[in-house]
Amino acid sequence: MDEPDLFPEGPALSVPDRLAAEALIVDVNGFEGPLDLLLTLSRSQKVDLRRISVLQLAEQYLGFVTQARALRIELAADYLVMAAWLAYLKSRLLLPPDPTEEGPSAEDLAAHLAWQLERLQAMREAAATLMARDRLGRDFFARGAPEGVANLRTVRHTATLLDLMQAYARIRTRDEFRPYAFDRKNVFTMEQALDRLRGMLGYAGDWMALMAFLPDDWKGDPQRRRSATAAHFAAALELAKQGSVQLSQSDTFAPLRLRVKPA
Amino acid sequence: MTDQNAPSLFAAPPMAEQERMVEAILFAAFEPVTVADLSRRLPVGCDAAEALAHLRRRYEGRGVHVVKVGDAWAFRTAPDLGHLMRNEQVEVRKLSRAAIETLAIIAYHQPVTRAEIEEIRGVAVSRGTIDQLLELEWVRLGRRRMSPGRPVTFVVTEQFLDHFGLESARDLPGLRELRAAGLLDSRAMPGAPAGPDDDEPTVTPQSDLFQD
Amino acid sequence: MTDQNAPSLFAAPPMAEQERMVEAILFAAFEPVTVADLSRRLPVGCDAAEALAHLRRRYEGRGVHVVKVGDAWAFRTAPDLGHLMRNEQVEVRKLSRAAIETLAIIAYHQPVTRAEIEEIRGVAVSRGTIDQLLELEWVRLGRRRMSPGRPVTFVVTEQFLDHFGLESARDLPGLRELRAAGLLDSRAMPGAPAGPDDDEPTVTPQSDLFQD
Repeated sequence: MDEPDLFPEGPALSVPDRLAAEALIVDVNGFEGPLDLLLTLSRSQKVDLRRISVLQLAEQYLGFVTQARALRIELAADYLVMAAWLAYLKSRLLLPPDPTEEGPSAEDLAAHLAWQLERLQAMREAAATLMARDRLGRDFFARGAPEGVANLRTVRHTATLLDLMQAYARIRTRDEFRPYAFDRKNVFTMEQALDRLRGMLGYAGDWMALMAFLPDDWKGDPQRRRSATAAHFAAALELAKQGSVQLSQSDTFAPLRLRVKPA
Repeated sequence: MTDQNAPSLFAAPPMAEQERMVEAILFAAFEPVTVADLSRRLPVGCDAAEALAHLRRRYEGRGVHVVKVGDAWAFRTAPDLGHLMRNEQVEVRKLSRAAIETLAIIAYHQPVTRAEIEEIRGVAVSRGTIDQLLELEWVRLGRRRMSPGRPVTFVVTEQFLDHFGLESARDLPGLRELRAAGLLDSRAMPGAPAGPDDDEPTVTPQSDLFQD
Repeated sequence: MTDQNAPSLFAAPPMAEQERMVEAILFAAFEPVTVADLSRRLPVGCDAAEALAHLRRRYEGRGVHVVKVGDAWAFRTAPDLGHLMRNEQVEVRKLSRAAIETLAIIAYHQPVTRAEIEEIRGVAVSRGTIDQLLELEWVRLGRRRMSPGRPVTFVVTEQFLDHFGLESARDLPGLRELRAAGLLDSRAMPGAPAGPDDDEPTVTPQSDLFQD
């Protein structure tokens, strides 16, 4: 999507609207996402959320984003995604419907957005009602001194679900730091290759192809050959790093050769 | 009254006595006690439910009430007397706005997945928000959703009901109205492709609550 | 009785109301309450001693009594019902770390053998640990494994699900979900690399659980 097209000159806002929008921008960190921002903007329409003008709301939101950019305020990606979507919705709402276009109508999309806002608003109100209820330990109370007569004392062990999940997380996290144990067959390790090369290099005279060091029974099966080759290559690099061998290769993909570093 | 000196093996105590017993058990406990639990603790042949009904009537209008919490029962002080109990008030940890909204969404939409909570709030559920609700034991894990990825769901607990003085999740304030207004439905964005977000249940979640 | 319609600023509530108040205070108090304390907590003009006397009479012969403890007052279960309170006298102790880890492994990987538990935990599992879980009835023996030595396996029980508020062991969150809930990060070792999020136990026996 081409961003400059999405953010045309802001719609003409009245002074109070502009002030309100600026107040919002100052506050941008206080918003919990684009829906929250839309809900706040929708209050300026002072109508039932069911009769809200989504077109007007889209313009307000886009105006907000434009101003935020003018003030060089970094907006999080989800705000910009919503802006792009609203710009699209706005153009769909303004243009006459294209009979060839498939998919939902602009009105359906607008109605869905209005419904999402209404739902969020409803949950906010439900949350407020819930928190304002009479609450245990604040407005009504349980027995302050539950009776535990002391003669018969049995120990009951208990644990919470959180304990259980944390225990499992602890074990699995520990696992992440344990070296992964290969129990697969047909894997030749670098340690094996190092041992093998160290043992054989003493007998090797001048330059010798790396592949010649592979054990015979690791040369046939492709999977085994690959593993042994990789291990020997890594081992050769390791030995070169330690300064005990020299490596040479005449050309790209030419056979790699090595010899004991002359003293 | 049965003859105390020669009680028959299975004669249940008279109802007044059963009521006393239930009264004592509920008084002694802090946590709500289920009828099943009461039955286990009362002598053989007792009718815990009936004794409870008598007890409930006896305490109507008193300073303490018998309240229902999910499937369980407890004595709780009358809410209008809360002002006398300043000494006993416990500081409830202040919940963030995100946590409060998440709690309400779980209560009203349960069982609900994290993705659904995020869709309703229009923002990611930050780390620790659900953790905090789990720790308060107001929220627990429900059944996994039978949809791709089989996401875990969250539901509210009996402690939640107890804390907010609700008999059951059906008694959440305004639940019926919200349901009638379609605000508890799960509606996908029109024309939304059947993408990874398409793990909506075929029935609306909250309707599960009303099936029994 | 004062005139309800024109209460003076300091009119005490009616005695029945004072009695309710004392009832609620005694119920919610952490410790026995003295008459002086009651007077301080009741509205001005109340007669705590008289309200208390009314309350005592009301509870005569009931399942709980108002009793004097030192020079203070408290509700106590009627002595003849003490036998019903046995369940209240349990000392609750947290499960040991070894036991909770073993339990977690059984829950996530069931059916699982002792050798497999030891492999996952990386340490030997003492006999007492599994015995304790068996005794708690959170774990039971499953089918023997069809492998050399036919080792016994362990699975979690219905009681386990009950205790942890789970509908089934399948509802336990996976590693990815634990991480999303912040449970993994909080335990991460210093310098922990941000590992791939796909380390679900795909080849472990637990995968059997997800196939139905």
